[in-house]
Amino acid sequence: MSEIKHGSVAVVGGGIGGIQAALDLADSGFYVYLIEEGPAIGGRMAQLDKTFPTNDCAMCMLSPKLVEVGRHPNVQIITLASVESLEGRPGNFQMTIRQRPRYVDITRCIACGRCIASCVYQDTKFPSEFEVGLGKRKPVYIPFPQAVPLAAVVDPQTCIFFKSGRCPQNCLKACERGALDFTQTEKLFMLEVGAVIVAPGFDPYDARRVGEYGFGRYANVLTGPQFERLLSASGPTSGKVLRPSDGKAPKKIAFIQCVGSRDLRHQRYCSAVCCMYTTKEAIVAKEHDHQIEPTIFYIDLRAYGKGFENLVKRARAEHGVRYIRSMVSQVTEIPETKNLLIRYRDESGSLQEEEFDLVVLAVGMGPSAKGQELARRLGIELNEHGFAKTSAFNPVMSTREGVFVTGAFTGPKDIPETVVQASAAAAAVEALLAPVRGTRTHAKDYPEELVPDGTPRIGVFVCHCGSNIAGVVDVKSVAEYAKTLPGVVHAENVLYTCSQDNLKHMKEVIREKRLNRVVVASCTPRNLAALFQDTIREAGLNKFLFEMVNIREQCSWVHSDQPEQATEKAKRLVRMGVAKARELKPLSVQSVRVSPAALVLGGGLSGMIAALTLGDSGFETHLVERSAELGSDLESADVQGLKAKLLDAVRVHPKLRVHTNTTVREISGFVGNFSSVLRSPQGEERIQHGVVIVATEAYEHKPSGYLYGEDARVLTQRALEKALTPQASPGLFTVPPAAARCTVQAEPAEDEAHAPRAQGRGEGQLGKTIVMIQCVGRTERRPYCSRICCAEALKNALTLLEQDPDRQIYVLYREMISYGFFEDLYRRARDGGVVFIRYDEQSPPVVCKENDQLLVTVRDAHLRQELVIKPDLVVLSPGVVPDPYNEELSRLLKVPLDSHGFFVEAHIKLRPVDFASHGIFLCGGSHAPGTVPELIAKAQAAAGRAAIVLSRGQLEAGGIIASVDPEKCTACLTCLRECPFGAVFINEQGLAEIEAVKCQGCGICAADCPAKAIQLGQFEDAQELAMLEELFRPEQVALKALTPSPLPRRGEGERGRG
Amino acid sequence: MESNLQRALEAKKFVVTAECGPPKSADRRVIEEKAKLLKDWVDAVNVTDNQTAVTRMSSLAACAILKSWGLDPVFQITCRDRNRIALQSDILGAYALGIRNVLCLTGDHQSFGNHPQAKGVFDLDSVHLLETVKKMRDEGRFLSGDELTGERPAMFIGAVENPFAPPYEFRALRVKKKVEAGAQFIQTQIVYNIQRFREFIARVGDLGLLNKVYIIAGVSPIKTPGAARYMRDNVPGLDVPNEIVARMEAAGKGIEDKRARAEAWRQEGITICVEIIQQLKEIEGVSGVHIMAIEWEEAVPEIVQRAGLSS
Amino acid sequence: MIVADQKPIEEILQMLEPYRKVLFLGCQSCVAVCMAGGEKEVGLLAAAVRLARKQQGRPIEITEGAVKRQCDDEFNEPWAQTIQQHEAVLSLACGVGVNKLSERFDVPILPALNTRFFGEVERQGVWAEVCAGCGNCILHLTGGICPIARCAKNLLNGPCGGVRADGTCEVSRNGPRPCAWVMIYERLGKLSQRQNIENIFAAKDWSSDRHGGPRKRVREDMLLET
Amino acid sequence: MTNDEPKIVAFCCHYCAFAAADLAGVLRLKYPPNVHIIRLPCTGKLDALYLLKAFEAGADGVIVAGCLEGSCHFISGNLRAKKRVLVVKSLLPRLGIEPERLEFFNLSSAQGDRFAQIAREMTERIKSLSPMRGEESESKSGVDAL
Repeated sequence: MSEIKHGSVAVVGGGIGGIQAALDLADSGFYVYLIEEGPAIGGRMAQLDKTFPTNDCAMCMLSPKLVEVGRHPNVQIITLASVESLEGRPGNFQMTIRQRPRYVDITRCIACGRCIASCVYQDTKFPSEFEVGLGKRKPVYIPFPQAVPLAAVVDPQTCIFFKSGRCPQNCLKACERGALDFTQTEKLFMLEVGAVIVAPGFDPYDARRVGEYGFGRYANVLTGPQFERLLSASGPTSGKVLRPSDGKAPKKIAFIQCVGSRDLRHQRYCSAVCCMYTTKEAIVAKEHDHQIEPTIFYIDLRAYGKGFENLVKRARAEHGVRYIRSMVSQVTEIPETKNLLIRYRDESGSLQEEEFDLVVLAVGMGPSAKGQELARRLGIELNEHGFAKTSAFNPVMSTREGVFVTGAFTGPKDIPETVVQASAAAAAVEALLAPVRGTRTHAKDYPEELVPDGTPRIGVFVCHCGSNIAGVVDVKSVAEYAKTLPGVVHAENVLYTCSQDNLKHMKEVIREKRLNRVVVASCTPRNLAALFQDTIREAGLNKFLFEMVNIREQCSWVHSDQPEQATEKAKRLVRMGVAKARELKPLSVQSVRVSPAALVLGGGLSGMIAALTLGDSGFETHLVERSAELGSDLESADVQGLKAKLLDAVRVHPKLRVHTNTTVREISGFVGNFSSVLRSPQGEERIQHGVVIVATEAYEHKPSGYLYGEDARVLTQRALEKALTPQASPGLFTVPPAAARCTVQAEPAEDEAHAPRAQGRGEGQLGKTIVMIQCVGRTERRPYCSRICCAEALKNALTLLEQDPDRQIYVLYREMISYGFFEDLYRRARDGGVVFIRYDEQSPPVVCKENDQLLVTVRDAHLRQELVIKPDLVVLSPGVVPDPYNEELSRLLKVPLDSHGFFVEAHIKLRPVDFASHGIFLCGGSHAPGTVPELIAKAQAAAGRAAIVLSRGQLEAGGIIASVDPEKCTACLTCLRECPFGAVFINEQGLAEIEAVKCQGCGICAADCPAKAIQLGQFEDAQELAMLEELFRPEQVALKALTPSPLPRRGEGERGRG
Repeated sequence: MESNLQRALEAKKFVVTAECGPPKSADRRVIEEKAKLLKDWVDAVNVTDNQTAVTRMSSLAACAILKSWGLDPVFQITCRDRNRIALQSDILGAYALGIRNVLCLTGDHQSFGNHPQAKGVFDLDSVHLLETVKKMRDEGRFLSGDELTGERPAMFIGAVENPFAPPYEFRALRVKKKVEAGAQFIQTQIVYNIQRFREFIARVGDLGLLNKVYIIAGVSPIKTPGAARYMRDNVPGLDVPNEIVARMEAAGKGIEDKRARAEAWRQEGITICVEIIQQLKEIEGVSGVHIMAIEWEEAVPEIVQRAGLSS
Repeated sequence: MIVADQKPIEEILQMLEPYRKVLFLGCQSCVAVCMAGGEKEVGLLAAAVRLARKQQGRPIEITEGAVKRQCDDEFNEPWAQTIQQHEAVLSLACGVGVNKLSERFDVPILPALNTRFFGEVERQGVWAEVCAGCGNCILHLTGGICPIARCAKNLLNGPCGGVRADGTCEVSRNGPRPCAWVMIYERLGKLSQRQNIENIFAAKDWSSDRHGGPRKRVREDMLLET
Repeated sequence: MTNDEPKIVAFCCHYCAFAAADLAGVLRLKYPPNVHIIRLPCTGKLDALYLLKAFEAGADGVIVAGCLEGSCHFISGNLRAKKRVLVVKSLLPRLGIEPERLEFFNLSSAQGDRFAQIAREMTERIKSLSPMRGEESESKSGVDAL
């Protein structure tokens, strides 16, 4: 296709979704423009304290991604920018960008904060966007400490210079780098891109619009996002939970759910994440302050995702969080105390009033206002709720070809779903732009590495960082001191080590003085070490012959009140750095060729989607299915069209090889180079491949009890679905994937016995009175929510009503899990007269028979009385269980299963479709239950992640990894047993060896090796111990010889002393 | 035939044996007191050999004292403290002192006693010891094959078995091994769980052993509910059903006076013991009971009387 | 593998009391594998001893080293000169290493380890005694489970009455362990070899064990002298 | 380094505690300058030997700071480190060194204030102990000059 011209992509929106999509694309051979409205990327996730369900620190997870995308050679971040228009066609778009001035040159700004300190506004005055109004900022500010790009920004709305034109502009004078530039103006420019990914995210619902809760009027009513900032260690109260009105620690905190959600006056749909984020906030608040008594007011508790139920259990049991099922009608403030009075009906129906110190409103996710404007400019359609319109069968495709949408822009979503969709969108773009992969990216050329001779020749560069360091530390004397240290042949103090002119100077010094080690004493290595390493590499040095000493964040900035002490400390730190540098060794990085093929295990919906996505991206893919046919999980009538399309596409795809009736007997190797033996009735075949995708599905559980299997009028939702002629349009709802397989394969006789009879009755013959029972058999052994059953029941109930509006349908449920837009189904079912009866976990409904009349007895948890229904039909929702084949796959691939038999991903939030073992990815119902669109997105995402490996051709291995000295190894197996990544193996000599590609460089093995046979590059014992020995060495004690002798080594002892 | 016990068993009498623990002193009067107490009530008296590995007066010496008071002692001898040389030497000595019954045991592990630092010998195990005594008696040879140079120790040889420790199916087989090794009678671990004991006897019967060996069931009165609970929870190889614990607990309920309560407990303990004996009597293949009233020998006459066993 | 434990630091310090210059010599074989005497432990122990002595105000000079196998002279020989330059050697080998060094050198050789038993690695960090080196193996009859090593009473015709209801032994140092005879019984059941233990095992000939006196093994054909 | 201020080494995980220390700097929080950070790729790399060597080298206190439990970048490194620290902590009193001189902390990269607080608290804690014997003798001999 000649139209496919540009191997570059515009990603609009710099939240976690946009970042993930940008990284995936940039890592697989595309150049990315990451376009962000605000002054820094990071999005909503950067504002979170912790994330559910694991309560991991949000910033710890996000910050490395921010740095990675910020430094990526194939990502250009464009901040303060918005899309003006999009012309052209897929593969050849012209996007016009409008960029607002920052008034700060980010190539010069070093985020020292002097401009902020010198601003004419002495106090912070304006509400901080990042702190959601709880904290204040000045007109010139740094968005947040970990911001990328890390640079100041001037807000012309509040800056007095822009408002009045009369300002001494102290900031300009204070900036030592000349970074501030008030002459900057708005710019319009055009980008040529092959595709667009739109990820503008959501807007939290404006709590002011829910007037009865008094947000904006009562000081102690906060929103969930605001409370998140209160909990954050880096937030306005340093993580202390304090009331805005008086700064006192609140004791009783009320959380009110569904603020603006599930409400016809506001947003009709469910915001999908609030139940969990509130549960998390309640737990974290309690962890911060044990005095706090959290109470959560909710309608339905929607803990439907992986690990969610567990978090709620812990909240109740371990943290004593009180859950009250009640809609709060009103919040009023007690003027004297600023306490809040909450009026609600308790579960017995009586009106209660309770006083709280603080109220937190769980505001939902609204469609982003900017996103709506963006949609208009991009020419893509929105749905009735104001979110991006997508196809159920391609959840990341917008209504305009070549423009993809992801994350909360397509509907309320949590972080993992957003990350999944981001990877899915990246995969879709990769497939579209496969012909031009690698045409816009560039790799850097470096000179050949010099072979260092044995004697260390160290150069030390001590940074002033303007006055950031030099204002406290006597930088000159530190540099002078460095000159006296053994091995140092050059030391100097530099105004800005990171400046372009200094980097050039550094390279010259390296050449002139034949330096073979470089020490930079400046800021944190977390940001700039890679820059300096790159610089010495340009000068021909191995990049690992570098050590960075942090005398800014960890010295001058924390000891500014003790300049002399800080100077002495800087000397000690430099002495340590030099000591380590003396011991540094060059480390090699090897390239490993990648077998450019993929193995996809499981030929259901997910497997087919993953295989097709990889095939479209140009990679040979083996699709392996145990049974005789593909797609046997796609049973429901409303997905038959999709199934036929997929089967056709798979059949004719030139890159796909389908292996049915096939199992995997053996998988060996590692990322980039797997070798597997496939076994089929035709015999065995060995294939080579670079990646593995596990795409097995989940089954509908086979219920027991409830007269199932004993009476033909008791059937499962799946069987009912088959008996119904579908009326609804595809895409509105979903079916449980692979569910059919259980009934068709595992229990064919029984199921056939049901279905035909049910069908025999045909439309209208299913009976007038129908009872649906949710959460059938959900016990201690299967305590998770299967996520899809409620929507399925609602869909079937609506179909039944459409056939015959006189039907009486009862749905007996524990919690109605109609998250997101499924809430529409719930509302329509209620409006249509479906009776919903909630029962308690402890008293499940009973089905029995009396004179051939079915009887369902249920204790209504709300009315607190027993009801007896005489239905014509009983429909059970037994949930789904993972494929039992997973156990074998788990052993074959050495990947973990959780206690319920679902696969465990590398990281529930940020690597939802990766396994911890590199090169192995997962999707499908066996990862977690999901709807068809959810499973499709996950399959696309897994394919996209896998394509990153395949697209590279070569993998880099080595650098900071562990290696075994075969002379010392006693093959005790400690390392083999301890390695979290399975990187250790016993080689042909019977000794431990570490697979360079698998090693992640944690050093656990090196620390525990009883024979001291393992060392971790860049963190060798000799290097670490040299630092320790030098740290407190009194000046008078003679310096050690240039090459310090480590432990007398066995080899030396034996040979030397013999 | 000089063993009173053997005579009684062969005469199909439902025998009663009791246990006498030697003192942790050199005081022979303790033995004599117990001898007086038991003399008219039992067919033979077992003397324990440093039971639970706590050092006491030698079993051999105590047997000799009982013998002098006209009782028929059963010399318990364990492999824990003696190697094969000492074991055989003590058998010879016992016979010379007129002792005619020997019970061969492996012995409790030293770690449970008052010298946990001791070196356990365990040169032979109980089966080997049975073989050894039998060989000395029947072949006139020591274990090594070396010949005895005169009178042989014509002992009535006994062994023990615990029906209440796993593997349960193997316990009857182990009886078989012991019978083959030379055991003529078996004294069992204390019976509280009659059901399991019946299963054990049935298995022993299935192996055709019931006409080859006399089974004497162990019984023991419980003094307090605490003791019952302790035995239930802490003593490996004892199987005390909850209902027995419950009965003991119920017996003292509502009785304020300490002494009266203790007395009620004792009475209930004896009643339970008597009931168990009565059930054991009904089991075919059980030839008698061995009453282990540890440090409560005065209960023995009452038990024997109430169980209708008095001779 | 020979399993050893490091002696309590107090005992080691007491042993080293008279000395100011000591060689700490580890062994990179069994005791390295069981994490008692390899190079890593040498480093740790040396650092600990130096610290303790510094705290006592009586610094000690320690040279650290490790040899492949202390039970072979040839591996120790390269250290001869170093050994003689020290007042004492603290050996982090099993007792064999200490004996070996003592035979060869006129310097006090001190044991840093308590040599315990022949063991298996049950799981990382747990070693269990499974062979007693009695010199007369009957494992082919007992399903590969040694009653001599794994039964507290070395019973050949077990199990005794001290088996708990869950099949563990009443003698339970370091936590409950399964009764060897219950294990043998179950294992033989799986192998359909229960008949192996239905007959009486003969009393054991302990002369092949260390009870028969210090043992020696000679392979005539491998002797180098004529 | 003043003689009366205890000398402290803090072994910090690159992903959390080291980043938290950076954040403490960004927030300009203050803590005593005698706290020195050594960066590890993960506390899983922390060899127990480093702890003893730190004391040998003259440290009065040692901090080990790894990620929150369950948040280790390398799955289990922080748990391994915690166990090693516990073992050395139990060894210290037997060498004549107060175990309070060594402590393991879990913290996240967002806890800049907590890092500063730990640094201050450890300094105060060690100040409250009597000086290390080795140090005493060194000071007496007048060697300690810095």
